[in-house]
Parts: sequence; C-alpha cells; structure tokens
Amino acid sequence: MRLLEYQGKELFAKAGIPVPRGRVAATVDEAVEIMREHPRPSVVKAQVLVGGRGKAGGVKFCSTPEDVVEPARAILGMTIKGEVARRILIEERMDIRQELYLSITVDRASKRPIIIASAMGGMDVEEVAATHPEAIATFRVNPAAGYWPYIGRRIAKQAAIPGSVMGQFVDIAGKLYALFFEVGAMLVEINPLAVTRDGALVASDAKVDLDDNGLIRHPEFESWRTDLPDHPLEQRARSINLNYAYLSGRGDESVGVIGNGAGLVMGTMDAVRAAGGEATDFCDIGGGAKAEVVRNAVDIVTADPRVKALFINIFGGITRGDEVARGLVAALDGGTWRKDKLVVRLTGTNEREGRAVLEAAGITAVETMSEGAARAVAIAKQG
Amino acid sequence: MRLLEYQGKELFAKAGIPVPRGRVAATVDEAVEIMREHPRPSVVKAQVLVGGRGKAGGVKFCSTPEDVVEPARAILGMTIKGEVARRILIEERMDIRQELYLSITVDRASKRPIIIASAMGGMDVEEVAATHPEAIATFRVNPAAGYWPYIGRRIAKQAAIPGSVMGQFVDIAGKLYALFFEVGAMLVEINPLAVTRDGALVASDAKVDLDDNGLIRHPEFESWRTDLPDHPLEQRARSINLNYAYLSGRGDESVGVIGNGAGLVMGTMDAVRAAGGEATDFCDIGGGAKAEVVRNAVDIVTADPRVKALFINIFGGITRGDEVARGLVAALDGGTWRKDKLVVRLTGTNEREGRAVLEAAGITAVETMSEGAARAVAIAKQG
Amino acid sequence: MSIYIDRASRVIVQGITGREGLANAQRMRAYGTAIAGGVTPGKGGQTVDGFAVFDTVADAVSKTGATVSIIFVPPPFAADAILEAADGGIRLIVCITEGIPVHDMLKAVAVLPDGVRLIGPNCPGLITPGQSLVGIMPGHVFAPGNVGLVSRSGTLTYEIVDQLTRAGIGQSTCVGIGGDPIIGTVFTDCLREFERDEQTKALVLVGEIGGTDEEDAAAMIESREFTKPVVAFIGGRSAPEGKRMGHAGAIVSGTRGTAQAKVEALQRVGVPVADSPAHIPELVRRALA
Amino acid sequence: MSIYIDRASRVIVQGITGREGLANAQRMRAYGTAIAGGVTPGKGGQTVDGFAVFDTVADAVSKTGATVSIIFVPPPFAADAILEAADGGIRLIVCITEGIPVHDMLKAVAVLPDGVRLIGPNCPGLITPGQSLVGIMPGHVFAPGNVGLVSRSGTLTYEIVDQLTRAGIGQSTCVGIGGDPIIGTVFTDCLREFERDEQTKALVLVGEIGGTDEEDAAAMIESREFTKPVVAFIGGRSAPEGKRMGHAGAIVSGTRGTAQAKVEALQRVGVPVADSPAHIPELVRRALA
Repeated sequence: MRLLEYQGKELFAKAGIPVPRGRVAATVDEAVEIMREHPRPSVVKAQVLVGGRGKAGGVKFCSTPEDVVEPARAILGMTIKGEVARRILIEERMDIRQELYLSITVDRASKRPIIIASAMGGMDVEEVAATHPEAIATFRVNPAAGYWPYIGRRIAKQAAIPGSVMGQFVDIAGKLYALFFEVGAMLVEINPLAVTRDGALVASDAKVDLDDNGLIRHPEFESWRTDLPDHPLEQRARSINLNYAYLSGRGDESVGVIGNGAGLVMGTMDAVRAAGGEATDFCDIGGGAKAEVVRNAVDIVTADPRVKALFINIFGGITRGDEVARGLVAALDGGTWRKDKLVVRLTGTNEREGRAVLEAAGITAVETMSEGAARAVAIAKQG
Repeated sequence: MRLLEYQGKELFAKAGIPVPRGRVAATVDEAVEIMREHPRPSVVKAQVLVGGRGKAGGVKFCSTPEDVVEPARAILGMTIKGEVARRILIEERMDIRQELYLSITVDRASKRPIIIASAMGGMDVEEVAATHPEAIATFRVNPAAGYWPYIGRRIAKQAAIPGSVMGQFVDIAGKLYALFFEVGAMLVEINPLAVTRDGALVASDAKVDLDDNGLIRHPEFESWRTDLPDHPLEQRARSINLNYAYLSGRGDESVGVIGNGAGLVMGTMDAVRAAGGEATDFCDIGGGAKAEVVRNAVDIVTADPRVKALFINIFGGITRGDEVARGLVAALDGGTWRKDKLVVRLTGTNEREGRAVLEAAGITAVETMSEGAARAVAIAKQG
Repeated sequence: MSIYIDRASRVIVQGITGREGLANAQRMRAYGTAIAGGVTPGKGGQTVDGFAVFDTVADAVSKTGATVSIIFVPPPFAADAILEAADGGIRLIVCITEGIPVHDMLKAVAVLPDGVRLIGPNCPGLITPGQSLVGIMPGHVFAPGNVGLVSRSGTLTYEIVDQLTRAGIGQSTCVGIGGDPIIGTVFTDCLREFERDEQTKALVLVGEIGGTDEEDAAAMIESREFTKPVVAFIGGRSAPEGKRMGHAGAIVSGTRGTAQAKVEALQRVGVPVADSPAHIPELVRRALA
Repeated sequence: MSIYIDRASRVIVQGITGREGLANAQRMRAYGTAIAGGVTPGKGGQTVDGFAVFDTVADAVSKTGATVSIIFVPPPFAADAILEAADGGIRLIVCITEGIPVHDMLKAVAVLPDGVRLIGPNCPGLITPGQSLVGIMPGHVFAPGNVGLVSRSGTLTYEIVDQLTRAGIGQSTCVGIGGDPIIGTVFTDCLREFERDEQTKALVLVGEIGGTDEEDAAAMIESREFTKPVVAFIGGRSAPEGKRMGHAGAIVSGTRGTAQAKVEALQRVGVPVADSPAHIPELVRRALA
C-alpha cells in the first residue's frame, strides 16, 4: 500500500525524522484556514502517487490566506497522469542549499534491506545512478544485526554527504531503518533530503510503500486506504480479498482474464497477446477457490465496460474443476454476460466433473491455453 | 542496580505482563489510605532486596483500612537480614492454584540471554534445580534472532507448564524477553508466576537487576536509586563515580584496601587474608587515576570507623605513581588519618617520582604486596 | 537420483489439524510421500486420520526422525513455524503459506542456520515424481524422467509439466520456489543441486518479471557453474510495468528485472526462451538431442 | 612464535584523537608496535603526532592494510566501533573500553562474523614481548620467553608478570581477556591458540571469581585438548559472596563460579593453584622442569 506524501511525513515525524511544518487540506476553505493560522511563505503540493507533479502544475506557492485560494483551487481535483489530486499539503517553504537522497528498500537478491544514499538528490537521482554509479552509496543491512551508526557513517563517507551534516544523516538513517521495520515497509524514500541554509537536514518529500501482507500487524493504516486513488473495481475486489488489477489499455478488443495462480494468469495474458489481443483485466482466484469466489471474479471483470471477451483459464491442483464450473454457471445465471463472449479452459483436478457442469449449462471448454487465447481474441475483435 | 519488587512490577505492567493490582506505601497513613480506596483482601509485603522476608515476618495480610495499621506499623522500618524495609507493597490477594517459575538472565558461557522456566516455582526452585534438573527448562536465545513464540512453546513443553496456560506463558515469556533488552537487565525473574484459580497467569513477585553500565541509556531509572538500601559510603562513592564496596565483617582489626584495578584490589584482599587479617573496604581507583581520585578514595575508606589500617597497592600501568603519591599526600594533609596507620606499595610507571613525593611527606613505601599486607595486618591488630 | 527429496524423505506437516494441512497431508500420503506425522501446538498426543500429532517440531523430530517439514500455518505464524522447524532439527523446510509479511521473512531468512534449506514461502512445494511429493501440486500430471524443473510460478508450472508429460518427457525433480520478494531458495541454489544430480540431463527454468533471479541464473550458466542444457520461459511478458514509485527500485536493479532483460540475459548465454508454454516440450527435446 | 600478534601486526587505533587513544598510541609506538594510523569520524585527513587519521575503519584498512584494531572510544559508542572494525576488514579487535552496556555486547558478539576475533572489552589488551603491544599494559615489566599467560584481570596481571620477569621467566604472549560478563575471547579460545604455538612451553592462567571460564578451561585440560603444563591463580578468594538476588544465577551455574569451585576444578586436572601471586614463578619453574 503506497502512501501519499502527507501520510509518509506523518510517519516520519513520529519516528523523529525532521519534516517541514505543514498540514493537509481537502478543500479550498481548509487551505485558507491553514494559511490564516500560519501566514508564512508556503508551498502547496498535490497529494498524488505518480511522479512529475511539479511539471504538471501540481506544486505552487503562496504566503497569505488570500493567495492560497488560487493554487488550492487549481490543484484540488487536478488530474495528474490519470490520478486525481484529492488533497493538498501546505508546508512552510525552506531555504534549501543542497538536495540529498536517502532510501531503504527490500533487496531480493541479498534478502536484506538495502540503504541507498547520494549527495546528488532531487528529481534526477535515477539518472545519477545510471550515469554516475559512484555517486550512489549502498549498504545491505543484515536484519539480524540491525542498523548501527557505523553503517550510516560508512554510507555518508562513500556518498560524499557533507561532513557538516554527517551526525544528522547517521541519526536520520537509523530512524528511517527503525521505521522501515516498524511499519513493515517495502520502501521508505526521502528525496530530496534537504540541507537547509542553516545546516539542518529536513525530509522535503516522503515516499512510503507498505507491504500489504504486513498490514495484518498494522490495522491502524487501514483508515488511510480511502485516500488512495485506486480504480473502483480494484477497491471492490480488495474489499472481498480478490487479487484483481485494472490495467491501462486501449480498451477496445479487450480480453478479461481470470485464472488460478498469478503465474498462470500472467502466462494467459502472454498467450492473449501472442494471439494478437490485449488483456486489460487480471484476476487471480488463488488456490482452492470455492464457487463463490469464481462468481465474484466474473462479476468484477465483466463490470469493466472495456472487456469484450472473458477468458477463464483453470489448471486444477488444489482448485477443483467442478467448484469453478459451478461458480461460473451461477455468475452467468445471475448476471448479464453472454455465454458466447466466454471462453473456458479447464483441466486438472475434477476436470471431468467440471466439464459436465459446464456442458449442462451449454458451455464447451477448450482443450489448451493457446486455443482458448485465440478464440477469446477472435471474440473480442468482433466487438 | 537491583530493583525492589514494586519497581519491578511497575516495569512488568508497562511491558504488558499481568501483575496483581497494588500500590506502594512509605507510611502507615498511606497504607490506610490505600486500603480505604480499595478495601479488599490484601497482602502487605516488605520491600527489601534480600530473600526470605516471609519467614522474617515481612509479609502479612489485611482486608480493611483498620486492619492494615498493625501490619504496616510492624513492617515499615523492620530490619530483614541487615536491610531496612522503608516501603510496603499492598496488593490484592490472589487465589493461587499453582506456582510456576520464569526468568531471563545473562549466560556468560554462551554469551546469550538464557530463559529459564519450571512448573515447580515458589521459594524452592533452586532446590528443584539441584535435585530435579529435568524439571527446569532452559533456552539460550540468540540475540540476533530474538525471541520467537516457538521458543516459549518449546520451553513450556519441556518444563511441563500446564497446557491450559501455554498461550499466556508464551506471550509473557516474549514480553519478559523484550523487557529484558528494553531496560538492559542482568536478570528479570518472576517467582512465583502464579496460576490463579480462574486460570490466569499473574506475576506474583518481581526481581529485576539492571546492568549498571546500561543506565547511561536509561536516565529515568536514576530516580529509583534513592529507594535502594545501599550503605551511605557506597552512595557517596557512587556520586563521585568511585568503585567502592562496604563489605560486611567483624570490623575490628580491619584493613581498608585501595588499589588500581579490581583484580589487583581483590588480589590484595587475598594477600591481607593470607597474612591473617580481614579487608572490609574495597576501593578500586581504576586506570590512569588523577591525584583527586586518590584523595577521594582515601577520604571514603578512612571514613569507615571499622578501618584500623589503610593499605594502598598501586601497580602503575597507565596509572602514574607520582599522581597517586600526590593525591595521597593531599588526603593526609587535609584529613585526620595518621601516617603510621598507612601502608603504601607503589611500583610501575613513575615509581621513582612517586616514592620521592611520599618520602618528602615522611612516608616509606614497601616493596612487595605480601610485605605490605603483612605490615597492614600488624597495624590493624594493634588497633 | 533427484534433488532435495526422494522416497526416503520423512516428512512432518506443520499445521496438520488445519483444513489445508490435513487435506494436503492426505494427498501427499496418497501420492506415496512418507508422512511421519504433524505438529499443532496444544494438540500433541492426538491422532488425525492416522497421523500422529505433536506439540512441537522438536518433539516430532525426536520421535519420528523426520528431516523434512511442510508448513501450512496462517501467515502471521508462519515465520515462527519456519524457525521452529530449523531449531527442531529439520533440514528441509517447505513453506506453502501465502501472505507472510515480508519483514517476517527478512528476519527469519537472516537467522536461518547454515545447513537448513527453506523452499518458499508462497510456493507449491516440490516433487520427485514417483517418489515423494512435498507440496500441493497435482501429482498426476508429473512423470518420472530426466528433466529437472525450477519455477517461480505455481499453476503455470502445472501447465508446463502437463505438456512435458503428455510429450513423453518425464521429470527428475520439480521445485516451485515461490513468488514472494523474500524466499529461501532461489534459482541458483537449485541449479547447483541439479548440476550435481546425475539423473537430471536438462533443466526447464520458469521465470517471471521482477527481481534478478533469472539474470543470476544466466550468470551461473555463463560461468559454467551450471553446464547442462536449459530451456526457459518467462511469465508476464505482456504484463504492464507496475505503477512504479520512488527511485530505489530502479537504482537497485538498474535495467534488470523486466521480462525483456531476462529473456536477453538467458538468450545471450545460449538458453532458448519459449514464447509460449506450448513450445517448451519441443525445445527440451532438441536440448536433449 | 606467539599468538594473535607479532612484529608484523599492523594496528589502527579507533578513537585516536581522544586523550586515552592518543596517549596509548604513543606508548604502543614507543614499544615498537606497528601503528598504521587511527580512526575518528569527522577527523579524516588530519594527522596527530604523526599518526594518519581516517573517518572510517573501512577507509583506514583500505589505505593502510591494517588487520588489527584497538578501541578507545567511550562506552556508548564502543559496540558500534567493534562492529565497524569487523565490517571494515579488521580480523583482530582489541577493545579496551570499560563500562560498555552488557546488552550492547550481547548484540555485538552475536553478530560478529566468523573469523573475526574480539579481545575484551574492559581488558588491558595483549602483548607479545619484544614484538608488539596492543593494549595498555606497562611494556617494561614484560620480557620475551616461552611462558604464555592469559588473565581476566588487568593490574593483577602486571603484578604477576613482574614477578615472572624478575624471576627470569619470559613470556611468549600475554592476553588480558577482560572482566566483563560478555567478552569476545575466553580462556578456552586462548588455550587452543597456545596449544598450537610452538614457542609456548607452559601457561599461567589468572582467573577470578564468577562465571565458569576457569571450569571450562579445566575441562579442556582434562580432555587433553590442551596438553601443556598450566599454573593458575584465582583472584578474589577472600571476596565475600555478592548480595545475591534471584535464583536464576544459581540455576545456571549451580555450584560453579565460586573461587573454591574453580580451585578444585583446576586442581582435579593436575593444575597447581598458587595461594599468592608471589608463588607463581616457583610453580612455573617446576612446571617447566
């Protein structure tokens, strides 16, 4: 679960990492109220997850309750790369001398958290990494040993962090590491980590991505979900614990794909593309799914108006073919989806029983994935 | 720093370990007030560090504000094994079905915290360990791995903790382990860990010993110091960071020993005993001590009226002989201690300069430790 | 021969009294796996459908001599179960559980003792066809033979194995390593084992977008640490790039991790990469020729 | 020969710009130790009394090739300094600092990599007389020879060595392992090294009340893992038992840990235990005869 900047900064502040003074507003009136309480040179920032909001006009300045109106009105409701800014963060402006970079993420290869730092922070750090890899310092922390100050000193030295802020840097890196584990994050990133004119380090931005599996330990973050601009179908799927993704795509000639197992669904999407089509809806019913789950999956995928054909690909292991078939028939009976826009491939456990259920409902299953993909694409192209 | 029961229970409660409801009182009036607020069957317990308070009359019962007066009056100020009970803990009485044992301490050999548990808790657990070692379960936790619930389950199984309280036991063991590290303890012990009639586990007693070196991270515990019944000379020594121990002993013919390095001081005490005497005051001035430290050491040791002879044994490494000599002369000049009741042995770094300082003040240093010990004992015996 | 498991492997099931645990214990037993018993704290001494239940892994190991365990406990307790297995004397731990917090796994993997192998979590387990199934795969699609398989995917693997078996190509051992960010056993671990295994004459490697496990395997092939013929398939080639956030991922993996990068890394070291699972049997046949 | 250090040992001083660090760096250099430089974060690039200062141990190691470090940093930062040394490539770490929180050491020792030896903390260091002093001992009381010494005490060791040297008995290497509850190197570690060291013909073991390190050494002598003659002294025989609290300590150590238990354990395996440091030279002479 990715957090908006203001949510990330709330976590930073609790962890003792310095952030600019600021408050979030959802309306122009709230923005005016904030500026009335704290009339000072401020920056107004669109709260979106996508990058590049500055170029898109999502960052503006103001100093008084009067001149916040225009920026707030402009940004609230603005769409940036398909994402609607529903909130703005109003923060005091800082006098920044240098922009550093600091992040911690999960390094799959070493199976460890990796701390990444650079003295060349800001928008172009990824470019720096590609062109000047020596300007990027990394340290893979053994989680059993944990963070010790020498790690921060070593990174700071390697990344050429200015000596004058070394102590602060080592401290912030330690707090960021503690926060990373405390909240179960996949990523915590401060970019830029600003050096102000008076020599203080301040987290000028905050990107936090929480491990969804870790949220069982953090029910307190669930309330932040509503802030996230997911597609409504994704929200609906999540509410019933279904693994569904609404993918971008042209939308015409689209195939919705349902399968058991993320790998199989991805493989099926590959097959759809190989057959000349495009999959825009990904739905994994998981292992051992009951009829009810299948029915929900069909309901959600067919609710996407872009979908012109539905391809259900099941390879039964612990998932039973007859359960899937029953769910499918129930979904079609209770819904408006037409059988002739459906392709089913069913094999593995209880395959025979499943096929019988389908045939009784007038549905014939195909034999192979390739065959099914070809047929689904043909249906989608008919429109 | 060893904590009194009520202090340990305060830490337990914060850590989420169940303790009986109770409050501490320093006067009879406070005790009456506590019983007035909570008139219930209660136990009144002397707050002392020594064991065996029950047999010594330090544990009594009451139920009303009236009948707490007698026990409170009896226990407050009571001396148990040389220790004065300055406070009483008044707790609700529990209906105990079984007494378990649970502790965590530092195991030097494995360099790990060791969790110890037994289903045979209470006063006699040490006896159980000696006679029925199989009734004691232990687990040396790798601090890098930390405590995991399986450890608690494994110990519980091995110690035959009743299955009905296994979940609570695993939870309490985890909380006790976290507390152990949180406060930097050398020992956390729950004995007995009571199983009440309604099947709940409650810490009936609490023994916590904090690592003195760890107190730099825990200034909050310093305020608890005043509760501890140390000897006033020990308190004075601690206030100036001097490593001093007031040892029990007959007190006549006593030798006070000052040296640099705990091992050397202990060795010197051994030499005093070998010479037929007894050392009652241990003072280690540490490495590289300045004259001021030596002066303070002499002041404190000679303030013990039992001391009949003072033996100062210095083997100069980073400690300089002339510094020691100057501190010694200053102490004698400013105090009332007589030179003829003093034996000095001085060797190592700046030995010659030190001897010169002493001789100028009319003090002759002996050559060896054995010689010094013999002379000190002879002086002490003269009285 | 085979890798990791064979007919002699004695297996305990952690979480055996749960629905999943029991059903899969029965399926494994039916396949021929030597299930020695199971573990459910607090239920030691009971018997479920003929399986002896123990309170702790240590107890189960000391009483049954099992050296393999398979874990079906719920996500919040699974990392604890893994470490209990290791501490209890288990040498091969197969964790099926899906949805374990990544940080639980970061900690557990970091303290797993040397000499203990973890497969998974969030994996279908492994199978040495005709001998032992320690997992949740549909055993009937597998057939004994001389092709090894290692896969990050579950059901996609069944699909591929089904095609291999129908084409008359049997398998030595098939390992599903799981798709979570932090897993115990990666491709290169399996390649090392398959290199030593005399029965295995060729290998099918089923990768997926994300991570650099496929690139690492390619590097191992390039350095001749793995010398047998390999056929690969990379799942998710048509999947859109996820909504990316932050620069850290890009800094760590650079240009690696995409389907494109994986395919190129493998092709560069001479590994044919199938466009579709349907092409795999033909590529394997050629590799064995 | 010698153990742990010799003339070739290149040493860096962590905390070299502190009062203790600098004074001891100078003393060690004067003794002949090859001091390669020192480390003080934030002072890299400076020079103090001819010693090059580096910001990090990694930096110092890469620029000087040192493999030994001695630590003089204040207690709250000492465990961090130990781990920095290990991470930076140091193989032998000697920690002089007194007063380190026990829990810092529990954690640091648990994660110290294999192959890295820590001596101390709260120890006087070690010396191979005539070659290298990595510690705070008064070098002039030591003399080269063939008797090894290992001690839990500081100044008591100087006392004993002084008597050995005056009696014409030189030393191969003397190691002060420190008196804290958690230390990196214990008696048995040193015995293993001294057993292999050809120069060492006999060993003086200076123990102390508390712990079971002396009993462990006795067990090693009994099992013939250590075969050279040993002479022992146990300090604190007249010390009163500390005010004991709780049962845990007694449960862990049983009847061990007292001076009496240690003396008996050593005597039982044929080790003479001196009543007073003054008797040690005579016992050593007899052991060598």
